Amino acid sequence: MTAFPLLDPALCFVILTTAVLAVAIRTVFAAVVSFIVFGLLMAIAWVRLGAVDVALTEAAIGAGLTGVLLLSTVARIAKHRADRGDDVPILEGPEPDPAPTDPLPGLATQSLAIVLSAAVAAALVAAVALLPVPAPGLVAEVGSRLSETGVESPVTAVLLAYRGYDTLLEIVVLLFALLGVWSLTADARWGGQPGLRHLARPDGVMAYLGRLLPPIGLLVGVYLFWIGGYRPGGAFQAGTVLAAVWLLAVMAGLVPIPKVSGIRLRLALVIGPAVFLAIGLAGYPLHGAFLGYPPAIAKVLIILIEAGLTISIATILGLLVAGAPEERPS
Amino acid sequence: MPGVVWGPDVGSGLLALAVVLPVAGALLILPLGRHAERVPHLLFMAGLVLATAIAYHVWIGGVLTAAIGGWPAPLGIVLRADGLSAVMLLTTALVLVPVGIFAAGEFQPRTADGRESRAGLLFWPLMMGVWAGLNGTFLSNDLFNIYVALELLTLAAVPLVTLEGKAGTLAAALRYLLFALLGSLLYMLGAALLYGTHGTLDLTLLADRVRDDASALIAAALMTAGLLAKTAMFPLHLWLPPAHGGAPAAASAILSALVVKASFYLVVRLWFDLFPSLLDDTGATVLGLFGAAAILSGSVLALRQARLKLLVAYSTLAQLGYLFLMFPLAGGGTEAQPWTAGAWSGGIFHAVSHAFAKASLFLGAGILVQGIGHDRIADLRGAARSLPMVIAAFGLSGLSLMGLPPSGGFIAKWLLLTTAMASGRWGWAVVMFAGGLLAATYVFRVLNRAMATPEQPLRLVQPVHQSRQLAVLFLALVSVLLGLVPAIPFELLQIGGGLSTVEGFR
Amino acid sequence: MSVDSLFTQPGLYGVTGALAIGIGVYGLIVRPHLVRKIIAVNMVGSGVFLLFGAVADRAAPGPGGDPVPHAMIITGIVVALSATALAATLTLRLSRETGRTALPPEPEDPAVQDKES
Amino acid sequence: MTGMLPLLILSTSLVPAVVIFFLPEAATRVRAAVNLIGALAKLPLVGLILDGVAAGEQYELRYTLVPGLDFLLRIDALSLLFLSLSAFLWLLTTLYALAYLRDGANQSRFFGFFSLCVAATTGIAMSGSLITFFLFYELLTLSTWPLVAHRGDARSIASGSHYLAYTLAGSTALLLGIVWLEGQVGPVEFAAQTGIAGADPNTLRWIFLLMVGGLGVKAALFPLHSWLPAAMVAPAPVSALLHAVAVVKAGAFGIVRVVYDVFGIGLVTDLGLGVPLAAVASFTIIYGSLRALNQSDIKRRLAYSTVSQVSYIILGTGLAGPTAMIGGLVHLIHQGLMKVTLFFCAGALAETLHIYRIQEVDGCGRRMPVTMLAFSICAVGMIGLPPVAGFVSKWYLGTGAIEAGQIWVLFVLAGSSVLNALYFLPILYRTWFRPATGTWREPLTPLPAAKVWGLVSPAVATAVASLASGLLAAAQPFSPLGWATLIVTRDYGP
Repeated sequence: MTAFPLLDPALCFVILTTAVLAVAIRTVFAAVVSFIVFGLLMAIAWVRLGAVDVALTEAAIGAGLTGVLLLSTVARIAKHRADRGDDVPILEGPEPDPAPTDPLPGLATQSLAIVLSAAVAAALVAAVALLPVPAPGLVAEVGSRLSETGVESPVTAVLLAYRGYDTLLEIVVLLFALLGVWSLTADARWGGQPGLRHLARPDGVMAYLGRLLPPIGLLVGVYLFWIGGYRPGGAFQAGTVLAAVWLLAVMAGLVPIPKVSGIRLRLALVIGPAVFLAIGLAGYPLHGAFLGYPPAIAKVLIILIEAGLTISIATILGLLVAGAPEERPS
Repeated sequence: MPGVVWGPDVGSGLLALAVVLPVAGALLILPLGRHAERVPHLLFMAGLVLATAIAYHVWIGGVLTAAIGGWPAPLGIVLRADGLSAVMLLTTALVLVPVGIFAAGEFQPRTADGRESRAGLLFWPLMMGVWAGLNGTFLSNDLFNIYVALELLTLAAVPLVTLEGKAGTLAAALRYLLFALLGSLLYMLGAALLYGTHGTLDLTLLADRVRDDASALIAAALMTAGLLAKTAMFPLHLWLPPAHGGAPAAASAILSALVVKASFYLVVRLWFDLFPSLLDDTGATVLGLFGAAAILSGSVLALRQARLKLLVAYSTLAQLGYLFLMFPLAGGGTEAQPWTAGAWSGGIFHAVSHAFAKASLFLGAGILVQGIGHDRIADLRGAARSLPMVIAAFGLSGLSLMGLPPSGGFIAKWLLLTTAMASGRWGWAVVMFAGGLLAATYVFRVLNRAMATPEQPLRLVQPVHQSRQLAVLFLALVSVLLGLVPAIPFELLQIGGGLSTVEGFR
Repeated sequence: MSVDSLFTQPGLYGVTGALAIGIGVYGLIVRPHLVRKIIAVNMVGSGVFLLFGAVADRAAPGPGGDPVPHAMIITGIVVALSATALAATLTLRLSRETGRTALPPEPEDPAVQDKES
Repeated sequence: MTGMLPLLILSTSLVPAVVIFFLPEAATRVRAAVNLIGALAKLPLVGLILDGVAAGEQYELRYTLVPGLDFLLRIDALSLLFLSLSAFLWLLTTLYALAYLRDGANQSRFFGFFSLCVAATTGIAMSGSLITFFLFYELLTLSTWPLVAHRGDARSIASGSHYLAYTLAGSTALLLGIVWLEGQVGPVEFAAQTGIAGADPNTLRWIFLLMVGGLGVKAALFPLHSWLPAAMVAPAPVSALLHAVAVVKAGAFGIVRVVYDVFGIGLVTDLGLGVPLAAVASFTIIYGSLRALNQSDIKRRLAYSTVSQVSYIILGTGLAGPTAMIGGLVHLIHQGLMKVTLFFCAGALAETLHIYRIQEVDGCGRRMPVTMLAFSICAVGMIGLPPVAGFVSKWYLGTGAIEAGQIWVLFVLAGSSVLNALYFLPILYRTWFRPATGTWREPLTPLPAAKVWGLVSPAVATAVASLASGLLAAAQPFSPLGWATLIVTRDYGP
């Protein structure tokens, strides 16, 4: 079915190799890097499976943001260690696994783990083999009612119309992850700025990139947001790009990171879900159901929701990476 | 035609509001910040009214369904409320109101010097998140949507554990989070396999399409394993006590009373509504044995705790065990029993009365910590004198744990026991009796201390506001009342229940 | 059971997903370092999504595919990120407070009494 | 109205209990008033029903908890036997307790649980089904515990735990029996047995053993009795409650119900369970008396005496002939009246003169003549001498044994009477015929008159009642004997 009969097996092999590496490799830092590579390869796999939307999300969020988060975690742990006097270099340094304080599980646990994971994998392989052959799916249903949603991209239709309720809960989940991260602030620092500081020297590469990239990123973000209605793309991908741009600008020292107690920041956090909720409620009188869109204005409503979501997603993702406030409020 | 989406009546339109309300609450509280003081309580009250209204509509009109956005399944997501959902919804709302009143004494969005308080503010949206997750789980008829609701529940619940900023709770919270995440992923995996086989994730549609074959069994096993981990069912249970025992009292109450019940609820839904033909004797027995092991090990561990909050947390493990006895016992009644669905109703009843009793116990422990400065059981002498309402509530809630009348726990145990004896399944009855006696031992171990006269009169280190004590007593009284007026909740429960709730599995 | 179905394109990715899940479960149990546990959970997640995606691809092979699972997977990836962010922050805090980057082998009394910060 | 009366009677004890829990500690007068109003209101209600049941009226209140689990209050003649006893003694015990506990600590808690105990007893008496019985039986177990542990010192707490360990284990056995039975035949109501005889005889024997064993804990049947002597550390009003008004009586009453109304006399005889039950009761009678002999603490001696005396009721039940049944049932009342008097007096001795041991009573007959006269009347009655009530019980039991062809029971009765005499007569001798040796201590300040009245008059009242029950035994149907005869001839006659 493809011009590269060996491409898929090779890709799968590399994916699994990086997976094994991420688990088996000696240092935590290397494990994180392996995982990021694993994520990027997964994105390619998604393209191979014809799911470009998923591929974009996986690259931006699954590999990109997750990777940044994990890297910064490893770096900050190393910094704590260094602050305590355990002489560990910050980024490149091999954070040994286990660290001196961390116990390894016994042989019994290890063998149990092997048996268990092998059993799960085997059961799953069997389950895949058992799947019925004319495969059922909802392709036809999605297509047949696409016109009622006003959007052309089937994935966007699912995300914001057919299963918009999932997406509403999803953005709320994202918001609660941020609240969870914030809840780990020390009391004295509440109300201060999130932990990210600008690391760049004013004349360094970082600052240069920080000045160069934001306008481009902004453009890409807006494009992704707009294109979502027709082709792969949409609020989540756009939000991720905007968040990245914002973080870059912060790290370059171009814009200050806002305090967590700022009202504008709070409003930016809730605007997406709030608009979503409001339009959802408007569905009762307009279309007789929660989240019901009258076909005539469905497209407008969806764009409104996406606009709100993009703002909130960008803000939340950026702040998630920035972490809990570490500066005292002035 | 998407025009007709109000469903058969107004009741269906209310379903989505049960999730909208708490979500809107969280969205409101965040920007309001330190001005948000009264918002949560109003929302809790509104939630109680809403849950009552939904239960009422289920009561008079039977099962409610609502297709969100007017998109029917399998394309869209359908909300569905039967008797079981309504009871869970109502339980949640009724626990949240007193817990909210209790928590107001501890979590004030505004600090004494007028600034915004971290824990005081964040507690409230997190509660709203838990609430939305619970309601979302109870009402959704779509397996993937339930996954999202469960994740919302987890991500709102875990930060509650560490909210007081105590270092000791961090490891507990992480362990909780990892178990919960793995659990949801296993659940999701099962759902993916079901989609691949049947092309839908709607529970009602799936129930018609699922056949008794190996792939369904693999899916069911994965989902069950994931949900057991989230419910803290033996042998995946040890994450629970440190997390529930270390959280602030109001959070512990919600976690132990409600959050673990959400995944239990799903296990019930899966087996009774989706896979009834799939569970054979062996499977049901395995689930029952997990339950039995949880009852015995949880009770014994509870006995050995030195701190009250940990004792109460371990008792949760034991009490969750009873719920899983409904699987081997389902359908065990004989002609002689006039009650239908004895074991099933008994299990659910146990979950509900345990919710009230356990919330009361955790809040009571919180008051003890506040009032006498600690919760070491050995040093509780004189507590019955200084905080009589709290100790009385402890005793009343203890009734439900022990399964003694009058309490909801007794009715639950009665239903389970008669079913066990009617079908000649002695072993399960013996486990329940042993669990009851062990529970009596740990409950009275605490009461004995509290009743004893101290050498010096016990002085409160900090006064305890009357309203907080009343909240504790209220919850305890509800758990007792469930044993006196169980007829209405019992009948409500039966609405929309599948045949398997009455006849058991194949 | 049809073993042949494993050698189609979706079958191949389905098996890859299954194996990634197995590897993740193993890592989750065996690796004590919390960052590695987080990676392991994420790997299980990716495996689950890949398996789901492979399943979806069978319904409509080629570009496009079944959009419903795709939308769900996108949601799943965002949810996974949310959980990762929380777990990472908890790990960070644990490391700062206790110097540990692993969970104690047995769940213990959170010792809230003695270590109030 | 016939359904409301049982509820009203229940609430005369239940409402005061709830109200008292919420009264502040200092509200002494209000507390006393609430308590007494409840107790006083109960008597005319019981009288009304007594009259109605004598005339053949039915009183029933049914309320479905869940399908198949009915809360059922139904008053029959047997209920009333226990109900009127507990109502009458509640009033007197309350008066006594108010005097006894003046100035004590935790009074709201005490009187709240006290009333709750009586409410539970009332419920037990009126229960119309096994499950309703169990409900109140457990309420009784739990509400008695804080009373036993009331003082809060190490001994009280320990005896409270002792009490709980036994009674909760007993309840477990009872519940197992109930659940097993209802698992076989569905819900069981008293006096409406049809299906039970069809079940497997061996299963039924096991169920009987579990139920009687479970109930036997509270009835202090050997070897399940040891909690009762241990519980005498509790204040005297609590002892009165345990020994006469509520707890052991509830156990004995439960056994009567199980034999008469769950299994039925015929089935119990067919299964060969009656004689073994009588044998265990007989053994307990002798054993309790022997143990009482070598107790030097007055309350402990009385406690072992209860172990012995309560088994008379069970003996009469086990013998299953009509006359023996009458003897057993009437002893439920008689033992209650006499034993409560003895405990009232023992408490009065302890409060007034700090007398706890038998050696210390020398000559106190002259110091406290009224109290000791009451004590003596009831001690004589316990021995079984006419004209006090105890004689009537023993007479009926004896003739009933002959009627049932169990001659050996006569030896048990005779032996027990001799033993009773051996442990009661020395006390009476010391009281009346020994000179005061000054072992007791006069209180530094004389007790307030109200307290003295409160301690003495209830004892006098119950002593008079014991005497009257013996003298007026023939008065039909409202003497205890008359009522017991009514029960047996009307409801359980052949």
